[in-house]
Amino acid sequence: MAIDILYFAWVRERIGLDGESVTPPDDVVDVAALIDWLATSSDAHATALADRARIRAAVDQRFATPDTSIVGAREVALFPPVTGG
Amino acid sequence: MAIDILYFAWVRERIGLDGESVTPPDDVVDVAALIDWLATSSDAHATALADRARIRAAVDQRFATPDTSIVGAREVALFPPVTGG
Amino acid sequence: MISVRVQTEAFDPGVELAALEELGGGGVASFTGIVRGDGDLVELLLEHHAAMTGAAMETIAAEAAGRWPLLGLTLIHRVGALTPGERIVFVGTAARHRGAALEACAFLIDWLKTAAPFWKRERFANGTSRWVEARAEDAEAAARWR
Amino acid sequence: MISVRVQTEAFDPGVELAALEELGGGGVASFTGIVRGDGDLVELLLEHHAAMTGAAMETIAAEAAGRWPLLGLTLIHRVGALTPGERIVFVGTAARHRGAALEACAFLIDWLKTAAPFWKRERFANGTSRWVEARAEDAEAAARWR
Repeated sequence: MAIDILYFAWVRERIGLDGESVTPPDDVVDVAALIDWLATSSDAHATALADRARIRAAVDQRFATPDTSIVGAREVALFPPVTGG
Repeated sequence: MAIDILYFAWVRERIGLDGESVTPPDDVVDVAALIDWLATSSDAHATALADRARIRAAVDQRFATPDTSIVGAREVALFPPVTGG
Repeated sequence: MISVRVQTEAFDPGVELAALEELGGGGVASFTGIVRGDGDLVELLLEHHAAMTGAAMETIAAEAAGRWPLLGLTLIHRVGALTPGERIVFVGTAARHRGAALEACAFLIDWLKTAAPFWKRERFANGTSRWVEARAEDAEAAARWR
Repeated sequence: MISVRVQTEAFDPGVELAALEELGGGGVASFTGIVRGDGDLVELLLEHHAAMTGAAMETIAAEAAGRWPLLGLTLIHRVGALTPGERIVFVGTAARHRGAALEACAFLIDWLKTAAPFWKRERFANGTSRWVEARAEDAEAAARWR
Protein backbone atom coordinates (compact mmCIF):
# COMPACT_ATOMS: atom_id res chain seq x y z
CA MET A 1 0.00 0.00 0.00
CA ALA A 2 1.22 3.51 -0.80
CA ILE A 3 2.18 5.70 2.14
CA ASP A 4 2.68 9.46 2.04
CA ILE A 5 6.06 10.30 3.51
CA LEU A 6 6.56 13.89 4.72
CA TYR A 7 9.91 15.46 5.55
CA PHE A 8 10.53 18.48 7.75
CA ALA A 9 13.37 20.84 8.68
CA TRP A 10 16.87 19.60 7.80
CA VAL A 11 15.58 16.16 6.85
CA ARG A 12 13.48 17.87 4.17
CA GLU A 13 16.39 20.03 3.04
CA ARG A 14 18.88 17.18 2.83
CA ILE A 15 16.53 14.91 0.94
CA GLY A 16 15.44 17.81 -1.25
CA LEU A 17 11.77 16.85 -1.06
CA ASP A 18 8.78 17.96 1.07
CA GLY A 19 7.46 14.47 0.71
CA GLU A 20 6.84 11.54 -1.57
CA SER A 21 4.48 8.63 -1.99
CA VAL A 22 6.13 5.25 -1.53
CA THR A 23 5.10 1.62 -1.41
CA PRO A 24 7.42 -0.22 0.94
CA PRO A 25 7.78 -4.01 0.79
CA ASP A 26 5.56 -6.06 3.08
CA ASP A 27 8.31 -6.77 5.59
CA VAL A 28 8.63 -3.06 6.38
CA VAL A 29 6.19 -2.97 9.29
CA ASP A 30 7.49 -0.33 11.66
CA VAL A 31 9.06 3.12 11.70
CA ALA A 32 12.62 1.84 12.13
CA ALA A 33 12.30 -0.52 9.16
CA LEU A 34 10.73 2.21 7.06
CA ILE A 35 13.63 4.57 7.74
CA ASP A 36 16.13 1.80 6.90
CA TRP A 37 14.29 1.14 3.66
CA LEU A 38 13.94 4.84 2.72
CA ALA A 39 17.67 5.32 3.34
CA THR A 40 18.35 3.00 0.39
CA SER A 41 16.33 5.22 -2.02
CA SER A 42 19.14 7.64 -2.89
CA ASP A 43 22.40 9.09 -1.61
CA ALA A 44 20.46 12.11 -0.38
CA HIS A 45 18.08 9.88 1.60
CA ALA A 46 21.00 7.92 3.00
CA THR A 47 22.74 11.10 4.15
CA ALA A 48 19.63 12.76 5.55
CA LEU A 49 18.62 9.69 7.54
CA ALA A 50 22.12 8.52 8.51
CA ASP A 51 21.99 9.70 12.11
CA ARG A 52 19.06 7.58 13.29
CA ALA A 53 19.33 8.96 16.84
CA ARG A 54 18.37 12.39 15.52
CA ILE A 55 15.39 11.28 13.44
CA ARG A 56 11.89 11.46 14.91
CA ALA A 57 8.63 10.32 13.34
CA ALA A 58 4.89 10.81 13.41
CA VAL A 59 2.56 8.14 12.06
CA ASP A 60 -0.78 9.49 10.88
CA GLN A 61 0.03 12.72 12.69
CA ARG A 62 0.79 11.20 16.08
CA PHE A 63 4.31 11.11 17.47
CA ALA A 64 5.81 7.65 17.10
CA THR A 65 8.78 5.60 18.24
CA PRO A 66 11.01 3.33 16.11
CA ASP A 67 8.84 0.33 16.94
CA THR A 68 5.53 2.02 16.10
CA SER A 69 3.67 0.01 13.46
CA ILE A 70 3.17 1.55 10.03
CA VAL A 71 0.82 -1.20 8.88
CA GLY A 72 -2.22 0.50 7.39
CA ALA A 73 -0.77 3.97 7.96
CA ARG A 74 -1.60 6.66 5.40
CA GLU A 75 1.13 9.11 6.38
CA VAL A 76 4.51 8.98 8.04
CA ALA A 77 6.42 12.19 8.81
CA LEU A 78 10.18 12.16 9.45
CA PHE A 79 11.96 15.08 11.08
CA PRO A 80 14.59 16.16 13.61
CA PRO A 81 13.70 16.55 17.30
CA VAL A 82 11.20 19.39 17.58
CA THR A 83 12.32 22.89 18.61
CA GLY A 84 9.17 24.93 19.04
CA GLY A 85 8.07 27.07 21.94
CA MET B 1 12.09 55.37 75.93
CA ALA B 2 8.87 55.97 74.06
CA ILE B 3 8.00 53.54 71.27
CA ASP B 4 5.37 54.06 68.59
CA ILE B 5 3.06 51.07 68.53
CA LEU B 6 1.03 50.55 65.33
CA TYR B 7 -1.96 48.22 64.99
CA PHE B 8 -3.33 46.72 61.76
CA ALA B 9 -6.37 44.78 60.58
CA TRP B 10 -8.44 43.15 63.34
CA VAL B 11 -5.84 43.96 65.99
CA ARG B 12 -6.42 47.63 65.16
CA GLU B 13 -10.20 47.22 65.17
CA ARG B 14 -10.35 45.34 68.46
CA ILE B 15 -8.06 47.76 70.25
CA GLY B 16 -9.86 50.69 68.65
CA LEU B 17 -6.63 52.52 67.86
CA ASP B 18 -4.37 52.88 64.82
CA GLY B 19 -1.48 53.24 67.18
CA GLU B 20 -0.20 54.81 70.37
CA SER B 21 3.04 55.97 71.91
CA VAL B 22 4.06 53.94 74.96
CA THR B 23 7.00 53.76 77.32
CA PRO B 24 7.37 50.18 78.50
CA PRO B 25 9.31 49.33 81.68
CA ASP B 26 13.00 48.47 81.28
CA ASP B 27 12.46 44.72 81.67
CA VAL B 28 10.32 44.66 78.51
CA VAL B 29 13.10 43.87 76.06
CA ASP B 30 11.55 41.75 73.33
CA VAL B 31 8.39 41.48 71.24
CA ALA B 32 6.82 38.77 73.38
CA ALA B 33 7.29 40.79 76.57
CA LEU B 34 5.96 43.92 74.87
CA ILE B 35 2.77 42.12 73.83
CA ASP B 36 2.33 40.75 77.37
CA TRP B 37 2.77 44.24 78.76
CA LEU B 38 0.45 45.92 76.22
CA ALA B 39 -2.23 43.31 76.97
CA THR B 40 -2.47 44.75 80.49
CA SER B 41 -3.31 48.26 79.17
CA SER B 42 -7.05 47.76 78.80
CA ASP B 43 -9.72 45.13 78.31
CA ALA B 44 -9.66 45.90 74.58
CA HIS B 45 -5.90 45.33 74.45
CA ALA B 46 -6.25 42.11 76.41
CA THR B 47 -8.92 40.83 74.04
CA ALA B 48 -7.17 41.90 70.84
CA LEU B 49 -3.87 40.34 71.88
CA ALA B 50 -5.25 37.27 73.65
CA ASP B 51 -4.48 34.77 70.90
CA ARG B 52 -0.70 35.17 70.85
CA ALA B 53 -0.35 32.54 68.12
CA ARG B 54 -2.21 34.81 65.71
CA ILE B 55 -0.26 37.98 66.48
CA ARG B 56 2.67 38.94 64.26
CA ALA B 57 5.04 41.88 64.64
CA ALA B 58 7.40 44.16 62.80
CA VAL B 59 10.12 46.06 64.66
CA ASP B 60 11.20 49.23 62.89
CA GLN B 61 9.40 47.97 59.78
CA ARG B 62 11.07 44.59 59.59
CA PHE B 63 9.19 41.39 60.32
CA ALA B 64 10.07 40.11 63.78
CA THR B 65 9.63 37.04 65.96
CA PRO B 66 8.60 36.91 69.64
CA ASP B 67 12.24 36.97 70.75
CA THR B 68 13.23 39.93 68.55
CA SER B 69 14.71 42.70 70.71
CA ILE B 70 12.83 45.98 70.99
CA VAL B 71 15.69 47.73 72.80
CA GLY B 72 16.25 51.04 71.03
CA ALA B 73 13.36 50.42 68.61
CA ARG B 74 11.36 53.43 67.48
CA GLU B 75 8.36 51.54 66.13
CA VAL B 76 6.69 48.20 66.72
CA ALA B 77 3.72 47.11 64.57
CA LEU B 78 1.35 44.37 65.74
CA PHE B 79 -1.03 42.61 63.35
CA PRO B 80 -2.55 39.29 62.27
CA PRO B 81 -0.72 37.02 59.79
CA VAL B 82 -0.54 38.88 56.48
CA THR B 83 -3.00 38.09 53.68
CA GLY B 84 -1.82 40.04 50.65
CA GLY B 85 -1.19 38.87 47.15
CA MET C 1 15.00 46.69 35.77
CA ILE C 2 13.22 46.25 39.08
CA SER C 3 9.91 48.06 39.40
CA VAL C 4 7.96 47.84 42.65
CA ARG C 5 4.70 49.72 43.11
CA VAL C 6 1.98 49.96 45.75
CA GLN C 7 -0.98 51.90 44.46
CA THR C 8 -4.71 52.49 44.72
CA GLU C 9 -5.03 52.89 40.94
CA ALA C 10 -5.70 50.08 38.49
CA PHE C 11 -2.88 48.77 36.29
CA ASP C 12 -2.73 47.21 32.84
CA PRO C 13 -0.95 43.83 32.60
CA GLY C 14 -0.48 44.30 28.86
CA VAL C 15 1.48 47.51 29.42
CA GLU C 16 3.56 45.88 32.17
CA LEU C 17 4.34 42.86 30.00
CA ALA C 18 5.33 45.06 27.06
CA ALA C 19 7.92 46.82 29.23
CA LEU C 20 9.37 43.46 30.32
CA GLU C 21 9.44 42.22 26.71
CA GLU C 22 11.61 45.19 25.76
CA LEU C 23 14.51 43.92 27.85
CA GLY C 24 15.88 41.52 25.24
CA GLY C 25 15.11 38.27 27.02
CA GLY C 26 13.53 35.20 25.47
CA GLY C 27 10.89 34.71 28.13
CA VAL C 28 8.44 36.82 30.09
CA ALA C 29 6.23 35.27 32.76
CA SER C 30 3.40 36.87 34.70
CA PHE C 31 0.86 36.29 37.38
CA THR C 32 -2.18 38.50 37.89
CA GLY C 33 -4.34 38.14 40.98
CA ILE C 34 -8.00 39.06 40.62
CA VAL C 35 -10.76 39.63 43.19
CA ARG C 36 -13.12 36.66 43.05
CA GLY C 37 -16.80 37.35 43.70
CA ASP C 38 -17.29 34.26 45.88
CA GLY C 39 -20.14 34.16 48.40
CA ASP C 40 -21.71 37.46 47.35
CA LEU C 41 -18.55 39.40 47.96
CA VAL C 42 -19.15 43.03 47.05
CA GLU C 43 -15.87 44.60 48.12
CA LEU C 44 -12.37 43.64 49.14
CA LEU C 45 -10.55 46.16 51.29
CA LEU C 46 -6.76 46.03 51.20
CA GLU C 47 -5.09 47.53 54.26
CA HIS C 48 -1.31 47.77 54.56
CA HIS C 49 1.51 49.10 56.72
CA ALA C 50 2.16 51.95 54.33
CA ALA C 51 5.58 52.94 55.65
CA MET C 52 6.83 49.37 55.47
CA THR C 53 5.22 47.90 52.37
CA GLY C 54 7.54 49.33 49.75
CA ALA C 55 10.66 48.15 51.59
CA ALA C 56 9.18 44.68 52.17
CA MET C 57 8.39 44.35 48.48
CA GLU C 58 11.87 45.60 47.53
CA THR C 59 13.35 42.93 49.80
CA ILE C 60 11.30 40.23 48.10
CA ALA C 61 12.28 41.58 44.67
CA ALA C 62 15.96 41.64 45.62
CA GLU C 63 15.74 38.06 46.85
CA ALA C 64 14.35 36.94 43.48
CA ALA C 65 16.95 38.96 41.58
CA GLY C 66 19.66 37.27 43.63
CA ARG C 67 18.37 33.77 42.98
CA TRP C 68 17.56 33.90 39.27
CA PRO C 69 19.29 35.63 36.35
CA LEU C 70 16.49 38.07 35.65
CA LEU C 71 16.56 40.90 33.15
CA GLY C 72 13.68 42.56 34.90
CA LEU C 73 10.87 42.14 37.35
CA THR C 74 7.73 44.09 38.14
CA LEU C 75 5.67 43.86 41.32
CA ILE C 76 2.45 45.80 41.69
CA HIS C 77 0.10 45.54 44.64
CA ARG C 78 -3.06 47.54 44.93
CA VAL C 79 -4.48 48.83 48.21
CA GLY C 80 -7.84 50.30 49.14
CA ALA C 81 -11.30 49.16 48.06
CA LEU C 82 -11.56 46.68 45.18
CA THR C 83 -14.60 45.03 43.61
CA PRO C 84 -14.94 41.51 42.12
CA GLY C 85 -13.14 41.16 38.82
CA GLU C 86 -10.60 43.88 39.63
CA ARG C 87 -6.90 43.10 39.57
CA ILE C 88 -5.18 43.12 42.97
CA VAL C 89 -1.62 42.08 42.26
CA PHE C 90 0.73 41.67 39.33
CA VAL C 91 4.05 39.86 39.15
CA GLY C 92 6.05 39.96 35.92
CA THR C 93 9.51 38.60 35.21
CA ALA C 94 11.83 38.66 32.19
CA ALA C 95 14.83 36.41 31.63
CA ARG C 96 16.91 35.00 28.80
CA HIS C 97 15.37 31.57 29.32
CA ARG C 98 11.91 30.54 30.44
CA GLY C 99 12.93 28.56 33.53
CA ALA C 100 14.21 31.59 35.43
CA ALA C 101 11.23 33.72 34.44
CA LEU C 102 8.66 31.08 35.45
CA GLU C 103 10.31 30.08 38.71
CA ALA C 104 10.95 33.65 39.84
CA CYS C 105 7.34 34.55 39.04
CA ALA C 106 6.01 31.71 41.22
CA PHE C 107 8.47 32.59 43.98
CA LEU C 108 7.48 36.26 43.94
CA ILE C 109 3.76 35.68 44.29
CA ASP C 110 4.30 33.04 46.99
CA TRP C 111 6.45 35.45 48.96
CA LEU C 112 4.21 38.46 48.38
CA LYS C 113 1.45 36.45 50.05
CA THR C 114 3.47 35.81 53.18
CA ALA C 115 6.19 38.46 53.46
CA ALA C 116 4.52 41.79 52.74
CA PRO C 117 2.30 43.64 55.23
CA PHE C 118 -1.11 43.51 53.55
CA TRP C 119 -4.42 42.47 55.07
CA LYS C 120 -7.67 41.79 53.24
CA ARG C 121 -11.15 42.45 54.56
CA GLU C 122 -14.13 41.04 52.67
CA ARG C 123 -17.50 42.79 52.60
CA PHE C 124 -20.56 40.81 51.49
CA ALA C 125 -23.93 41.70 49.96
CA ASN C 126 -25.76 40.98 53.24
CA GLY C 127 -23.78 43.68 55.02
CA THR C 128 -21.42 41.39 56.93
CA SER C 129 -17.69 41.61 56.61
CA ARG C 130 -14.69 39.64 57.79
CA TRP C 131 -10.92 39.68 57.73
CA VAL C 132 -9.44 37.06 55.46
CA GLU C 133 -7.59 34.40 57.44
CA ALA C 134 -4.05 33.51 56.45
CA ARG C 135 -3.97 30.09 54.79
CA ALA C 136 -1.57 27.37 55.89
CA GLU C 137 -1.07 26.52 52.20
CA ASP C 138 0.33 29.98 51.59
CA ALA C 139 2.93 29.55 54.32
CA GLU C 140 3.81 26.14 52.88
CA ALA C 141 4.05 27.52 49.35
CA ALA C 142 6.46 30.21 50.55
CA ALA C 143 8.43 27.72 52.66
CA ARG C 144 9.28 25.52 49.68
CA TRP C 145 11.60 28.27 48.42
CA ARG C 146 13.68 28.38 51.62
CA MET D 1 -12.42 27.85 27.76
CA ILE D 2 -9.61 26.25 25.77
CA SER D 3 -8.23 28.32 22.93
CA VAL D 4 -5.46 26.90 20.74
CA ARG D 5 -4.12 28.83 17.78
CA VAL D 6 -1.32 28.45 15.24
CA GLN D 7 -0.90 31.61 13.23
CA THR D 8 1.49 33.74 11.19
CA GLU D 9 0.01 36.96 12.61
CA ALA D 10 1.21 38.71 15.73
CA PHE D 11 -0.85 38.48 18.95
CA ASP D 12 -1.36 40.77 21.92
CA PRO D 13 -0.69 39.24 25.36
CA GLY D 14 -2.75 41.97 27.02
CA VAL D 15 -5.82 41.00 25.00
CA GLU D 16 -5.26 37.31 25.73
CA LEU D 17 -4.85 37.94 29.45
CA ALA D 18 -7.99 40.07 29.57
CA ALA D 19 -10.03 37.19 28.12
CA LEU D 20 -8.63 34.82 30.76
CA GLU D 21 -9.34 37.34 33.54
CA GLU D 22 -13.02 37.37 32.53
CA LEU D 23 -13.49 33.76 33.62
CA GLY D 24 -14.04 34.51 37.29
CA GLY D 25 -10.84 32.95 38.64
CA GLY D 26 -8.53 34.47 41.20
CA GLY D 27 -5.34 33.88 39.25
CA VAL D 28 -4.11 34.23 35.69
CA ALA D 29 -0.60 33.17 34.73
CA SER D 30 1.18 33.64 31.44
CA PHE D 31 4.36 32.94 29.59
CA THR D 32 5.39 34.80 26.45
CA GLY D 33 8.33 33.60 24.35
CA ILE D 34 10.21 36.24 22.39
CA VAL D 35 12.81 35.99 19.61
CA ARG D 36 16.20 36.91 21.07
CA GLY D 37 18.63 38.73 18.78
CA ASP D 38 21.66 36.71 19.92
CA GLY D 39 24.69 36.41 17.64
CA ASP D 40 23.44 38.82 14.98
CA LEU D 41 20.28 36.85 14.40
CA VAL D 42 18.20 38.63 11.79
CA GLU D 43 15.38 36.15 11.30
CA LEU D 44 13.87 33.09 12.91
CA LEU D 45 11.91 30.83 10.60
CA LEU D 46 9.28 28.62 12.19
CA GLU D 47 8.38 25.55 10.17
CA HIS D 48 5.72 23.11 11.31
CA HIS D 49 3.75 20.01 10.31
CA ALA D 50 0.66 22.06 9.52
CA ALA D 51 -1.82 19.20 9.40
CA MET D 52 -0.64 17.88 12.75
CA THR D 53 0.18 20.97 14.82
CA GLY D 54 -3.32 21.91 15.91
CA ALA D 55 -4.12 18.41 17.12
CA ALA D 56 -0.78 18.13 18.95
CA MET D 57 -1.45 21.42 20.74
CA GLU D 58 -5.01 20.34 21.58
CA THR D 59 -3.59 17.15 23.11
CA ILE D 60 -1.20 19.17 25.27
CA ALA D 61 -4.02 21.52 26.29
CA ALA D 62 -6.29 18.61 27.20
CA GLU D 63 -3.51 17.07 29.29
CA ALA D 64 -3.18 20.30 31.29
CA ALA D 65 -6.95 20.63 31.65
CA GLY D 66 -7.05 17.09 33.01
CA ARG D 67 -4.30 17.69 35.55
CA TRP D 68 -5.25 21.06 36.98
CA PRO D 69 -8.63 22.66 37.75
CA LEU D 70 -8.37 25.36 35.10
CA LEU D 71 -11.10 27.81 34.16
CA GLY D 72 -9.36 28.50 30.88
CA LEU D 73 -6.17 28.18 28.92
CA THR D 74 -4.81 29.81 25.80
CA LEU D 75 -2.00 28.49 23.60
CA ILE D 76 -0.76 30.52 20.67
CA HIS D 77 2.21 29.56 18.51
CA ARG D 78 3.35 31.61 15.59
CA VAL D 79 4.85 30.16 12.41
CA GLY D 80 6.71 31.70 9.50
CA ALA D 81 9.41 34.39 9.57
CA LEU D 82 9.97 36.30 12.82
CA THR D 83 12.47 38.99 13.71
CA PRO D 84 14.23 39.66 17.03
CA GLY D 85 11.90 41.11 19.64
CA GLU D 86 8.81 39.50 18.12
CA ARG D 87 6.63 37.21 20.19
CA ILE D 88 6.72 33.53 19.16
CA VAL D 89 4.56 31.78 21.70
CA PHE D 90 2.00 32.58 24.38
CA VAL D 91 0.68 30.38 27.15
CA GLY D 92 -2.03 31.73 29.45
CA THR D 93 -3.95 29.96 32.20
CA ALA D 94 -6.78 30.93 34.54
CA ALA D 95 -7.77 29.15 37.73
CA ARG D 96 -9.50 29.85 41.03
CA HIS D 97 -6.17 29.67 42.83
CA ARG D 98 -2.69 30.65 41.76
CA GLY D 99 -1.03 27.24 42.17
CA ALA D 100 -3.00 25.59 39.37
CA ALA D 101 -2.56 28.57 37.04
CA LEU D 102 1.21 28.79 37.60
CA GLU D 103 1.92 25.07 37.41
CA ALA D 104 -0.22 24.52 34.33
CA CYS D 105 1.47 27.45 32.63
CA ALA D 106 4.95 25.99 33.25
CA PHE D 107 3.76 22.54 32.15
CA LEU D 108 2.25 23.89 28.93
CA ILE D 109 5.36 25.72 27.77
CA ASP D 110 7.59 22.78 28.69
CA TRP D 111 5.41 20.44 26.67
CA LEU D 112 4.96 22.81 23.76
CA LYS D 113 8.74 22.75 23.43
CA THR D 114 8.91 18.99 23.16
CA ALA D 115 5.52 17.68 22.02
CA ALA D 116 4.45 19.88 19.13
CA PRO D 117 5.87 19.62 15.59
CA PHE D 118 7.70 22.94 15.19
CA TRP D 119 11.25 23.51 13.97
CA LYS D 120 13.25 26.73 14.15
CA ARG D 121 15.80 27.90 11.63
CA GLU D 122 18.02 30.86 12.50
CA ARG D 123 19.32 33.28 9.87
CA PHE D 124 22.24 35.56 10.76
CA ALA D 125 23.49 38.93 9.52
CA ASN D 126 26.47 37.33 7.75
CA GLY D 127 24.15 35.28 5.55
CA THR D 128 24.60 31.96 7.30
CA SER D 129 21.71 30.02 8.73
CA ARG D 130 21.22 26.93 10.85
CA TRP D 131 18.51 24.74 12.30
CA VAL D 132 18.16 25.12 16.04
CA GLU D 133 19.20 21.95 17.85
CA ALA D 134 16.84 20.46 20.42
CA ARG D 135 18.19 21.03 23.91
CA ALA D 136 18.56 18.22 26.43
CA GLU D 137 17.28 20.62 29.11
CA ASP D 138 13.99 20.95 27.27
CA ALA D 139 13.47 17.20 27.25
CA GLU D 140 14.33 17.13 30.96
CA ALA D 141 11.97 20.00 31.73
CA ALA D 142 9.14 18.17 29.99
CA ALA D 143 10.06 14.85 31.64
CA ARG D 144 9.62 16.25 35.16
CA TRP D 145 5.85 16.38 34.54
CA ARG D 146 5.57 12.68 33.70
